[in-house]
Amino acid sequence: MSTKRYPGRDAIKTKGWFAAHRWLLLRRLSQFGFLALFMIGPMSGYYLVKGSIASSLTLDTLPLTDPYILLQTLAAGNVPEMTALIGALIVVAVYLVVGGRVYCAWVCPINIITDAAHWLRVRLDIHGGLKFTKAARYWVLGMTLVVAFLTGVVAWELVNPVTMIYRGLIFGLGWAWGAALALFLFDLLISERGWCGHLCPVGAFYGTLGKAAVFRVSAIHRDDCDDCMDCYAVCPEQQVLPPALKGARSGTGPVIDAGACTNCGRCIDVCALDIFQFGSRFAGPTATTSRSATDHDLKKAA
Amino acid sequence: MTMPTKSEAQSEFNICGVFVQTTPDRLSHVERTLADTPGIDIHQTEEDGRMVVTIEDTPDKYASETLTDLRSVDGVLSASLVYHHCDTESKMLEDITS
Amino acid sequence: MKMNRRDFVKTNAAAATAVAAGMTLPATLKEAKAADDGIRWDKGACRFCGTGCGVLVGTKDGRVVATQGDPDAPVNKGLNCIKGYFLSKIMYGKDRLTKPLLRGAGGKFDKSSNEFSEISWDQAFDIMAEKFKAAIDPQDPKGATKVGMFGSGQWTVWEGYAASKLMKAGLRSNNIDPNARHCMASAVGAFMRGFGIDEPMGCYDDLEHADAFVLWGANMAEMHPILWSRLTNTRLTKKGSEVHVLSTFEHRCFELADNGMIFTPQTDLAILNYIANYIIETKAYDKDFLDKHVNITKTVTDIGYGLRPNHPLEKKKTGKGGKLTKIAFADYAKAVSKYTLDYASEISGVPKDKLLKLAKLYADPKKKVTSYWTMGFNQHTRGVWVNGLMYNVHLLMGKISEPGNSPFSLTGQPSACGTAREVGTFAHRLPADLVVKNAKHRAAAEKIWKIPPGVIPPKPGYHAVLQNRMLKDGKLNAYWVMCNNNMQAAANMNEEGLPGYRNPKNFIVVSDPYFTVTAQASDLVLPTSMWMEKEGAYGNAERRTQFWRQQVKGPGESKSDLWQLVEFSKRFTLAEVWAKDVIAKSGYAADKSLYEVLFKNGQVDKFPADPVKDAAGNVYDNDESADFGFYLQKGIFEEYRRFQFEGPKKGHEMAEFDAYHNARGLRWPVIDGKETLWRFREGYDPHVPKGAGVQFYGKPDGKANIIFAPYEPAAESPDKEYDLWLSTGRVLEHWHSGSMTRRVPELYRAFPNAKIYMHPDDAKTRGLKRGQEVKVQTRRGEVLTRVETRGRNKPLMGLIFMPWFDASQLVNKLTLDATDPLSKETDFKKCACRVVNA
Amino acid sequence: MKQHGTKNAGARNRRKFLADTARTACGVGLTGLALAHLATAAKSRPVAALRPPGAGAENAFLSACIRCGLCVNDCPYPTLGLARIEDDVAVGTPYFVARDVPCEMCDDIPCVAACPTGALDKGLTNIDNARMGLAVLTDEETCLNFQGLRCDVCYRVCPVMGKAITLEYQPNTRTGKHASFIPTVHSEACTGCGKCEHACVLEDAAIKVLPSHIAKGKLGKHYRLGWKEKEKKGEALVKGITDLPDRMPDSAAEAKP
Repeated sequence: MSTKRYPGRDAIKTKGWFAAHRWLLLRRLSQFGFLALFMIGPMSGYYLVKGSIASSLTLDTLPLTDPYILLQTLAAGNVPEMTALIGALIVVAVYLVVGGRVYCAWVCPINIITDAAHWLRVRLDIHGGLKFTKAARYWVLGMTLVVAFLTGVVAWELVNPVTMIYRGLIFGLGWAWGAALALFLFDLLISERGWCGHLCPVGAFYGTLGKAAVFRVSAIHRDDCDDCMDCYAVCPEQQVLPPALKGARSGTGPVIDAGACTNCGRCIDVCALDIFQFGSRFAGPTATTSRSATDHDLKKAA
Repeated sequence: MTMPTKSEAQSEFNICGVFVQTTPDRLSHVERTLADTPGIDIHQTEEDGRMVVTIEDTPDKYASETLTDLRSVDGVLSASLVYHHCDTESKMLEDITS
Repeated sequence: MKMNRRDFVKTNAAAATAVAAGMTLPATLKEAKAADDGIRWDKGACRFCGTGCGVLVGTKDGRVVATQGDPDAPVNKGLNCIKGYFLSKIMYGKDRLTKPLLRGAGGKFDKSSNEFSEISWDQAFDIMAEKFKAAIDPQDPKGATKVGMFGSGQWTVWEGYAASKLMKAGLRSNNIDPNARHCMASAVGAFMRGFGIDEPMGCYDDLEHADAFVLWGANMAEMHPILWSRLTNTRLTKKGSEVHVLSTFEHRCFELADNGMIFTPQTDLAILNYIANYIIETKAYDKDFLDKHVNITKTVTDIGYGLRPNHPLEKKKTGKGGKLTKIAFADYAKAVSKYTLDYASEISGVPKDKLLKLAKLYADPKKKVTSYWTMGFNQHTRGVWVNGLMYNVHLLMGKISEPGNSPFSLTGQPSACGTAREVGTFAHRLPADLVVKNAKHRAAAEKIWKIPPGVIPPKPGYHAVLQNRMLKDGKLNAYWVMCNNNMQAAANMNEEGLPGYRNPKNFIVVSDPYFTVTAQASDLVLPTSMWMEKEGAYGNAERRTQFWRQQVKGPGESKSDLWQLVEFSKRFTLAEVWAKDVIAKSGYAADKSLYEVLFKNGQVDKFPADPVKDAAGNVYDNDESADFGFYLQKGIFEEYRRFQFEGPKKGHEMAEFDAYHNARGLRWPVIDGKETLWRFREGYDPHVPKGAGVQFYGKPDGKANIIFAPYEPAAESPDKEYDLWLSTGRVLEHWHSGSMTRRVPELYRAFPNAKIYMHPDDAKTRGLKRGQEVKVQTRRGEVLTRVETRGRNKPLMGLIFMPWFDASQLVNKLTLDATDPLSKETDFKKCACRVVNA
Repeated sequence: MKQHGTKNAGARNRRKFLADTARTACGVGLTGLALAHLATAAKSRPVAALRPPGAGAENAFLSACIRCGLCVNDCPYPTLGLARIEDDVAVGTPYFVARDVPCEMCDDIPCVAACPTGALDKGLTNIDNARMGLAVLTDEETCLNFQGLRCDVCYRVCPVMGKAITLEYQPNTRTGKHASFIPTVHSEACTGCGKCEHACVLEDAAIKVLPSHIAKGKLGKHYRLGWKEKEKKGEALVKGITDLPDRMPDSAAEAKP
């Protein structure tokens, strides 16, 4: 799979800059928005949301708990209070609908860091480095639970950069910025999309949840694909694309049903031909449509 | 595990003020013995057998060891540690006259 | 001598060993000990309370670097309380004042400005003299009633003396009063009424001699910690000894108490009368003693509450003043007979068995009883009465003036006795117990001071509370506050103190080491040297006078109060302050300065400014000697001694100046080189003639007064609107307004902010939680604070306690300026308040 | 992902897959070991770090706390904070250092109420029952009260004053006329709030709150303190024991049984 250095140029040309960055901007807004919700409290003294990404209480009524961390405490031998259980169930329910790894693309602050690392990696033309199998993160996921079980400590949270940075921003950063920097450098210099794409057990956990998610990206106009490869270039989980985009013959797609897809919507942004769009997984595998060539050509020419 | 001997641990330096009670008739004997023991200084002696001595670390003996040995000197009834000072050796050699 | 640390440690080790073994130190070791760490040690007295602990002050490179309790000081034997532990830090707060500050920008005085600018001492005295002169009419026969001074029980002896002399003999104003008015005036009043001479008859040795102790409104555990540890020791080691504690809330002393009693505020009057009644009913009194040494009298009743005359309570009163009428013993017995056990218990809320136990203690002729009291008695609208009722009980039993039998009034300031009381800095007093009202006393003072008759005004000046009222009313216009923090300390700050200071007609000068609340409200702030930055003398509660030498220099341009007073006197010529005929009588030239008349008068300047040395030959600074060219402190002290020996009242004799620099304090009267431990008792007191047994020589007939006074209610009691008693006071960690102790980080941390101590149920019924921010409100103002339902003070329901040390929570915005009409001392312990959610 | 290719390629892919898997397993395994080590190390929290009220033993706490910070948000004082990487306390867990800011022992224990997981035990409803640690007077040689001075700041700041810390009076034999007030901690009442350590006026506190398991000794099961057992029971444990009167010169002074 080759990558172009500046994917999305055509899309900017045809759709305009904003439309070609629509989902990216929304995502950033969402990521910062969540962070802001948490930070307003400690900064202003008026709490809309208390706690952090690990567990929170919104408007003193809605409890939310990260189910992965709760799973770790279960593995560590703790039977949680009802509050945490309810909070985790709510979170699970939400992600079952919107897609598990929506967490990664729309909530997790690390995504901003690793995206930035990737952006720079492309600009600096850095190649190679450490490669991990796509299965690695599931191994890590398993390992965190095993260690929690064996030591009786919610061990992953000692090093988990996701919660660490979130906590840091809300409760005092300390050297947590070091963790952020390390991740950035890791993704930039050592392993392409190494963290979010291969290792992070949080992503693995939500990816597993996301297998059954309702809300999905669909390559609904895949017949129009001109193989420009822009979507591949921007996709953090490229393995999810072929079955949807090129699965017409083998009968897969057009809905991207791989759990690894983060519903980030970048493929929608960068596609000059608007092949992709958000939809429901129940849109059906055959519901692809093709538009007239003229329409297509006009867009390309514009 | 054994205690490190003095020659192994050089960094610190101990000085003890010790009150020694002797049997008055053995006083002069004790005095002579102590005067010959390295690390011991006699500061004061009373006829009733009481002595004030200081004991400091020597290159191969801790003051505490010297103190233990002192107790077994013939004529010594008791030797009580009254004052103990511990500092680094380098600091001990500092000149403090102004 | 060359020496390395090893040799030094060795000699130290040998010296310590020798000492521990009880062997005499050979000369070589002694020398080595003195070589120490370059710290020079000299004796001094603690800066804080009236206990008067002896301390040693260590100075190095011009800075007090360490202190220690003086192991040989008889009061404290090397011990200190936690404030004393931090003495070395009180002079070194980061915000010490180092230059005079004038309200207004650029050195121009502007009363309405919120800004202060630095000026020189010359400029400061210029404007100060201008304002004072503007307020003085030298021809006014009443004297200079528009100038005034508010002084201190923390002044050194000579500072108080110089201030009093400057005001009364120089400026011709009796408007000088010390902050001791807030703490000791009621005790003084009762001493004078009862015995005709001020200050306790006993001494701290009673702490070891007594079989039983009774605390009346004194939280010694916190306020006199070292004395409390002595009392505790006696309780522990003396078989059969007991401790009774009475207070309006439970405090630390209750832990040791065999009989702890919480009474409704103001009912101490009833309890004391009940005890007298019990003693009489059971015929336990010492008839012989009463016949020989006691007159029975009663006082005028319903005398009001010392509020402004237009206050409804003042209009209602039927009596006035403190005139005593002699009555028969039977009349006295009848008067107290109303105070039965039932009545006393009912009105005070103290269970009967406890009251009975207390009464039995006093009535037991075999038990030596020492009673202690402080602000609970003194800060009382019937303070003189209640002090007197205490003496009644002791006099009935003859339990007085002998080891262990002592009614003992403790003091709160280091020199409330030595300075405020003994040198006469009160508005009505002159040195050595003389009073301005008495023509003979005035004449004696004028003679010693070498000033013509008629200089000292005969009418007592404005007392502390009246000064604030007069400032507010614009009748007192030039005002100097020294060595105290009266804006924070005086009651009803919102309605009296602050409007008084900020009255555009007035010019307020404040001398202080720190920028206190009072300094902030003033117009001119003078940077002041404190404690060891000057040569000093304090007199503690057991009549012990203690001296210290100047150890270090004050920071920047700061000057001692003494220097300020004497230097300021140079700004006045006689013509500016005395009437023409008075000057003519004096024989002084009209352009002679007050400095020359009062201080460089051939008497005060008698002693040369030789270097001050201790026994070891160390030389000490004396900035005042250096500036004025003579040993000012010694000159003043020796002139003051003339009052003691040549004045019309005996009993205050002190030793020569130099004796005090050599002694760890001496208890007066010091006669024939001996201290006096128990006064009025033959054998102990040199003034009691042989065969007399006991003689209360302060009174012409040698008899003390039993003074009957009834129970009368407080000025303000809780009602529906303001439903709680508010009592104020201190905590161990902080001393008075906290201007020193709050600058010691460790003490600040130990008790950072004031809070109200409240009964948990009182908090609950108001929906308040422990630690919650609340408003305390009275009819005069409100203060934000926090609720404490646990801890050291445990009030019953219906009363809260709040300490006043915290400049950020000025509790005196709340208090009522009701005073004892006799002593003019404010009742800081009782007013009505409510507590609401902030 | 579907595999396309020849048989050989398939074999190569299988080998590669197996190798990759092995490599990943090894890497993750090693990381796991490191993590386990870290987790074990995290159990030994520094003695100065105290847990909020309601936290159980450190092991149980570390298995339950999800480091969300809700307790910190609800602490009305600047007492609680979440451990940062550099803090030497399990990262992200709430703790306080008594010497800096002690626990103010709120009546309603908001931190416990906020905890979603039970890491802070909801069963704790009376703050007096909290056991965050145990105050220990660690240095009698510098404690001012042991020298006879009247400090007792620790005693007075104690929210359970007179129970958790009492002053035991002892005559000061050196001065002969003062009493020493010896601060004495009682583990049955000390909540470990740390007010005493915070307020200690010494440069280094002479009284410190230590984790209970470090502070407390334990009497052997084989021995009981007779007088305490008797007090507990309210009467002698063994009854019916008689004592004969002692013969005395004067029958009036005869000891009664």
